[in-house]
Amino acid sequence: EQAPVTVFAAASLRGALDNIGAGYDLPVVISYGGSGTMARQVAAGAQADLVILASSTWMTWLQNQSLPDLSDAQIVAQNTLVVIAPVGAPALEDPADLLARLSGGRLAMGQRDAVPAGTYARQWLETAGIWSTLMPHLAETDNVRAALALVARAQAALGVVYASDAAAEPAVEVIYTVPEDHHDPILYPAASLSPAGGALLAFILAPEAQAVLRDHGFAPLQQ
Amino acid sequence: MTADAAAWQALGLSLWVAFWATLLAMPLALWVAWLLARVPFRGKWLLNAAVHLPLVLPPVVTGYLLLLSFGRSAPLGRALEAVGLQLAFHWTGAVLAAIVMGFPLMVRAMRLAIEAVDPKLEAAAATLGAPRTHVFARVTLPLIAPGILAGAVMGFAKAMGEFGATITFVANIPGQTQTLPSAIWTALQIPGGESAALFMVALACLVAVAAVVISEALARRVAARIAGA
Amino acid sequence: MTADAAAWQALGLSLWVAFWATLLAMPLALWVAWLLARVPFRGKWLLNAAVHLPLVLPPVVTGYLLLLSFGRSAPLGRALEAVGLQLAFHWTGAVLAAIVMGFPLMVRAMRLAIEAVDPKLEAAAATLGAPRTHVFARVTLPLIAPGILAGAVMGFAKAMGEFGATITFVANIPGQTQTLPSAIWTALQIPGGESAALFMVALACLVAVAAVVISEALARRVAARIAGA
Amino acid sequence: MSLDLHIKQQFGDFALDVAFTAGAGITALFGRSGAGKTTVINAVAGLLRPEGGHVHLQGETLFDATRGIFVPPAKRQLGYVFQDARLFPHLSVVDNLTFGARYAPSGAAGPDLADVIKLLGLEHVQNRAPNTLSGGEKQRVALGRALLSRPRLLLMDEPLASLDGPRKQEILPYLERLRDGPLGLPILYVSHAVDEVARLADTLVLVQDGRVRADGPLFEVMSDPAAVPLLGVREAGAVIEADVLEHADDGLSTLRISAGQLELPGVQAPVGARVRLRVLAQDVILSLDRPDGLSSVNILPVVIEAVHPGDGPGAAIALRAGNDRLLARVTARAVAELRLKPGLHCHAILKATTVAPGSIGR
Amino acid sequence: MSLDLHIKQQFGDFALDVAFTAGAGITALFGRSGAGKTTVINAVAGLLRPEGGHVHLQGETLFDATRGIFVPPAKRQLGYVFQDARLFPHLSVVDNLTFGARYAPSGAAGPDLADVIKLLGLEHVQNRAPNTLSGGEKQRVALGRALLSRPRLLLMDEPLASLDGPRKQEILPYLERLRDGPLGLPILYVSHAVDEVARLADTLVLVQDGRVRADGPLFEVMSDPAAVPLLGVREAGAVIEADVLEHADDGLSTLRISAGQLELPGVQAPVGARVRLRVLAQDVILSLDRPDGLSSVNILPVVIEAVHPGDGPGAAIALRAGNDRLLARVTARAVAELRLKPGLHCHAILKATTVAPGSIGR
Ligand SMILES: Nc1ncnc2c1ncn2[C@@H]1O[C@H](COP(=O)(O)OP(=O)(O)OP(=O)(O)O)[C@@H](O)[C@H]1O
Ligand SMILES: Nc1ncnc2c1ncn2[C@@H]1O[C@H](COP(=O)(O)OP(=O)(O)OP(=O)(O)O)[C@@H](O)[C@H]1O
Ligand code: MOO
Ligand SMILES: [Mg+2]
Ligand SMILES: [Mg+2]
Repeated sequence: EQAPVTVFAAASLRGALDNIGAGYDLPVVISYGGSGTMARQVAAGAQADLVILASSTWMTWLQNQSLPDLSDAQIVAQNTLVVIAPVGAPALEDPADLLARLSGGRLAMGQRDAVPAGTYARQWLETAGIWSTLMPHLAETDNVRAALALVARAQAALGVVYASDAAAEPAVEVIYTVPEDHHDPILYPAASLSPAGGALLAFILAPEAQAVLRDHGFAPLQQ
Repeated sequence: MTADAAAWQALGLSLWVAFWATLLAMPLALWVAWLLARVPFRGKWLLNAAVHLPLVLPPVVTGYLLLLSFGRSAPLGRALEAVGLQLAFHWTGAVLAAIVMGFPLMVRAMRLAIEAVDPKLEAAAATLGAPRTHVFARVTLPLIAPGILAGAVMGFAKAMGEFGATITFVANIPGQTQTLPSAIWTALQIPGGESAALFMVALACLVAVAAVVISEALARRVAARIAGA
Repeated sequence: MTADAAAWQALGLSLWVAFWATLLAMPLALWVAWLLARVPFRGKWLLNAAVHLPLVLPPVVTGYLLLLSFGRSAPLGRALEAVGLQLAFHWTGAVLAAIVMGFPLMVRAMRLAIEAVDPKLEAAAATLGAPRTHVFARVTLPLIAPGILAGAVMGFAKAMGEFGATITFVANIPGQTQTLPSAIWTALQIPGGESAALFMVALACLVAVAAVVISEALARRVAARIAGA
Repeated sequence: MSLDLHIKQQFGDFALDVAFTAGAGITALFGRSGAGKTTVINAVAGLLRPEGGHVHLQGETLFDATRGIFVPPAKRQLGYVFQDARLFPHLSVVDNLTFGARYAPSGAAGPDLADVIKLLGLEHVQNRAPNTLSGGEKQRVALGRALLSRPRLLLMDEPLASLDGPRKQEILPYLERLRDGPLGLPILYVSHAVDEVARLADTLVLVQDGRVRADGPLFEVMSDPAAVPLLGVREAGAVIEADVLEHADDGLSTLRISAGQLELPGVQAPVGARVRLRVLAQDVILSLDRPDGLSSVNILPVVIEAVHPGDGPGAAIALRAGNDRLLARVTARAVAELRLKPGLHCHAILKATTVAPGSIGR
Repeated sequence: MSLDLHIKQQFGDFALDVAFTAGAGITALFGRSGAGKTTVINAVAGLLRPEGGHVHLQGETLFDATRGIFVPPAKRQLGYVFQDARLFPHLSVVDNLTFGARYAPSGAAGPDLADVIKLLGLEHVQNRAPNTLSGGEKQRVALGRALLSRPRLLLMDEPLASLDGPRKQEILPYLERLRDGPLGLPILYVSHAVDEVARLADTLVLVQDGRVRADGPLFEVMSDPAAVPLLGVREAGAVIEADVLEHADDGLSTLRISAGQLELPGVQAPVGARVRLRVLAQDVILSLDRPDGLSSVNILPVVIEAVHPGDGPGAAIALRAGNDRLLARVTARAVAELRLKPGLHCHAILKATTVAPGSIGR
């Protein structure tokens, strides 16, 4: 029995990261959770070999915690923000039509302050000048996947999620892709806490793993 | 809006939700407690297990099930919305979530109290001519006042603290459905949000202390009446 | 590992955690319930409020506070780890989280039961020469058996369902700290994970039913003994 | 009233099978501890649904096992004074007393709150919690509570057991007035105290080990020497009726019984009324000649009807005094010395103060 | 034993201030409902910590308000038979009975479980739950439970109130044996029943409205005409001592009292023993001449000491028979007709069966 490598990872990596772990030559154990929780747990001494967050701010915070074994952060994945609707919906031509397209329904997205995907969505909507109009029609969830599920279950009319989420859910369709410059870059920084973690990190950065990430809808890394 | 204002807003919503949840759940919880304690019927174990379910299931699942039952795409949810009662993504839904989550606690407290009432006293009331409902209202109910009070405090406290089911069912929309726990959680998701969270945690503690102190004072009055002091 | 195997593993861990949490919490809860019900002391309201806090606080906060107190970088956590007891990120921590979260429920049930015991019976035992501890063990304890049982069921159920505090305190490491609720939540994180989640929800329901049925059977036996049937 | 009942119930190895009918007035259930008295009264109240039998009250079927009829307790309109007081602990004494008032049939006559508080001496405790009452105070409140529900039948399970003598002496006449007054309230009364029973009861039902051993009009059952072992040697005696002829100034009243006249103190009934006298067997002295110069002036000519030697040194002598039957208890030695035998004419000396006067019903 | 107590306690407008000392044997607390009897006994047991006073038992201070001493109930080693039985509902009858056994001082003598079950007639209920017992059965279990804890003082609060006559007749001699046997178990006994008190008590304490009205040796208090209103007219009388001289074959025994001899049935004490006789005032007939041919053979020469006219038609006549005092209750008319007055020599006729024999303690 080989000692497994323990990863603390942002929940939105679930799926892709499982696949990558399965292809690794050591057993990989992954504890998923919100980025903030992950960061705090690692800071509190969780025996993780590798931590992957969905938020640069939390990684910065973690780097400031003076953990002796924590390596420098490296971006392992990137994502794109998309607007989704139940399958069969026509494409969204202009974000200004969003309110009309909701037709009384709600726009599902991550919580604007707490969930990174929600923060990016807010940045975009503010840039597009429709934030205040949409505010009364939001359904803000505690993680992106919950927003995705709301649309998939037709509880919400539309949703703002990551492209990687949309790719995983056959019940939804991407009707709009948000321009990258309308929000902060969506980055997944990782840092290792042990040599084993460093090795896994290298494996994730290798082309084979990156291909898996792309298959799951993540954007190619822009070095 | 400042962080403080948001905190007060969340506190207000939570108090409002907890108030309604406690008020609405009490009669139903009392009825179920009475059924479980005093009425023999087939399938009682099922009701009993159902009452305990919200304890056993992760709150998120309960919230998700609520969404599936009362959401906009569910027939029930649509029917309620047609008569003007929107639950999903609405504070009323937070009330429902709080009711469901607090129900096992309320039922248990009331049931224990009912089971502790000497049936001989109820029999005595019956021989004096009191019909069943009067026996309940004039003998059982006052005697289980401590249990009802305990149930109410537990239900209220749970309603103040409920997070998982609420956020899943009604989301976490500041000013609309962001309860105190949601607001605290939100603050904790932001690096450096601890102080804002701490402030709200302190508010929650204050509410807990107030609820406990008030309920104990009430309980003491009830007990004193019976002890004749 | 297949999804099913993971589900069974999570179930096993949850049962294990719930078992220990219930077992360990009972004596302490009983003691606190007794203090609250029978012993007058200054600052009682504080203990009382403290017991209710885990209800009022969002579970995540409770988990976070546990992490701050018992984490591997906290003095207390380090001290415990030095004597071989690691809590954070360990199943033992899940037990602690379940104890803390279930505590208000257990204390309330037991306290209500204690308050329902006629002090005259305890006085009678004292006149027969029984010292305080014996009065408690031979009179009070058997008479509050229904309340203890109710507290145990509630504590067990809560321990089976606890999510927020647990995932925050011990994380969500499959095979190590991934309880049934954590596994359900994790399953819900991937689209199409509902069926796996549903399977685990069904397992949780089964456990709830079993716990309720067993506890009711026990309660009936106790009641029958007193009724003389 | 007419109460006609038959109760069958098995509790483990205790089998109850009791049947009797009771007319107007007070019916006493008398029997040893564990005989089944409370069980019977519970079945009448509807607190127990017996396994077999029936309960008919004034032509109404309250319970019938074969026809599956069971009227719930709240609909029976009976007042039950429990062996344990069963006061409502959360209500004050007054609120306990008035608990049943609102369910009384509208317009039903009966005592009001003030009467009951006064009679039962509850003035000082009326606003107190039941938990602070003494044992006897609790029992009095329980009695008042039942009375104020204006029942058509009063069930009393040893209601005076923890009351002191003087208080009993106040309450007993009150119960008699309830029975005899315009209400004519019938009472089913469980008691261990033979003197209470003798004073109050019209019908006596002796219960032993779950069966009726003797029942019938009080006079007959009490003066039946066979009932002596059940009633207890010291309590056996006869109950006879008398007419009040005159009340003298010195407090003595003259009463006529079939065998002559008696002079008794403390007779409350008016001249012309019929009263009941209890003559304990042990309080009758037999004299061959009519004695003189005694402080007791009640001397009746009697004829010995039968001599029943007892198990011990005593003998029960059945006497006829006019139309009335008396019982005397003497020693076997006296039987021999005085050569007491059936047919012998002699004199019975009754201590004037030994008879308990009390008005009697119909 | 010596019990020396003073209890001060205020409940609302009820003020209790009771002090008395009791020697060996049985001390009866007698008083009307609400007089404060249970309160006193609770204070002795330690279930109530009074506001003032003290309780000394056999030289040990159980309670002293001024010195701040309060021994908790569990350490007092007293057996308390409660007015309400207070059985442990979760324990069987046997387990209730043996509850206190393990706390009894090791080696303490006393009855064992089998004795108690037999005496109290609990064979058939010993494995049952208290909830299924009848009222009297519960009370018997409560008595047995207290006895089996081997107390050094037994507190009994109307323990026989719901027992039937025959059962009482079995238990009373047993209590006497406890008192008189090698244990010499002292008892503090609350009762409304004068006959119980007269039979059992060595010391009598009359309590009224929270105060002691009279206390002292039973003989003195009972034959004090001033105690008549407290005891109840029908219960007043004297208690005298007698020596057993002989038991005849016909069941009658000859006893000697200071004024002569009496012949009584049912005396259980052996020849040579000292027994106690109760002579109710209403059971004494006065005769100017010595009568003849009576079924009662107990006729004593007496001298009238005093004539106390009562409120009603009766008068209490204090008599001296040898060294003993007797009380007779006659009508005022008889006083006039027979010209009864102090100094008059006459004869007292005592119904042989009216005296309650019972052995007496120290
Ligand atoms: N549930 C029960 N199970 C077994 N036996 C019972 C039950 N209820 C009553 N009994 C028995 O039935 C008998 C009659 O009881 P009941 O209470 O009618 O007696 P009672 O005549 O009222 O006696 P008491 O004068 O002592 O109150 C008793 O021996 C009692 O132990
Ligand atoms: N907590 C209390 N508050 C007010 N009054 C009380 C309290 N406890 C007792 N009393 C009163 O004190 C008096 C004495 O009570 P206690 O129980 O000693 O009477 P008792 O002599 O035992 O009467 P009983 O023969 O009826 O049992 C009663 O009038 C009672 O109402
Ligand atoms: O993976 Mo997240 O923290 O739910 O955006
Ligand atoms: Mg009874
Ligand atoms: Mg009392």
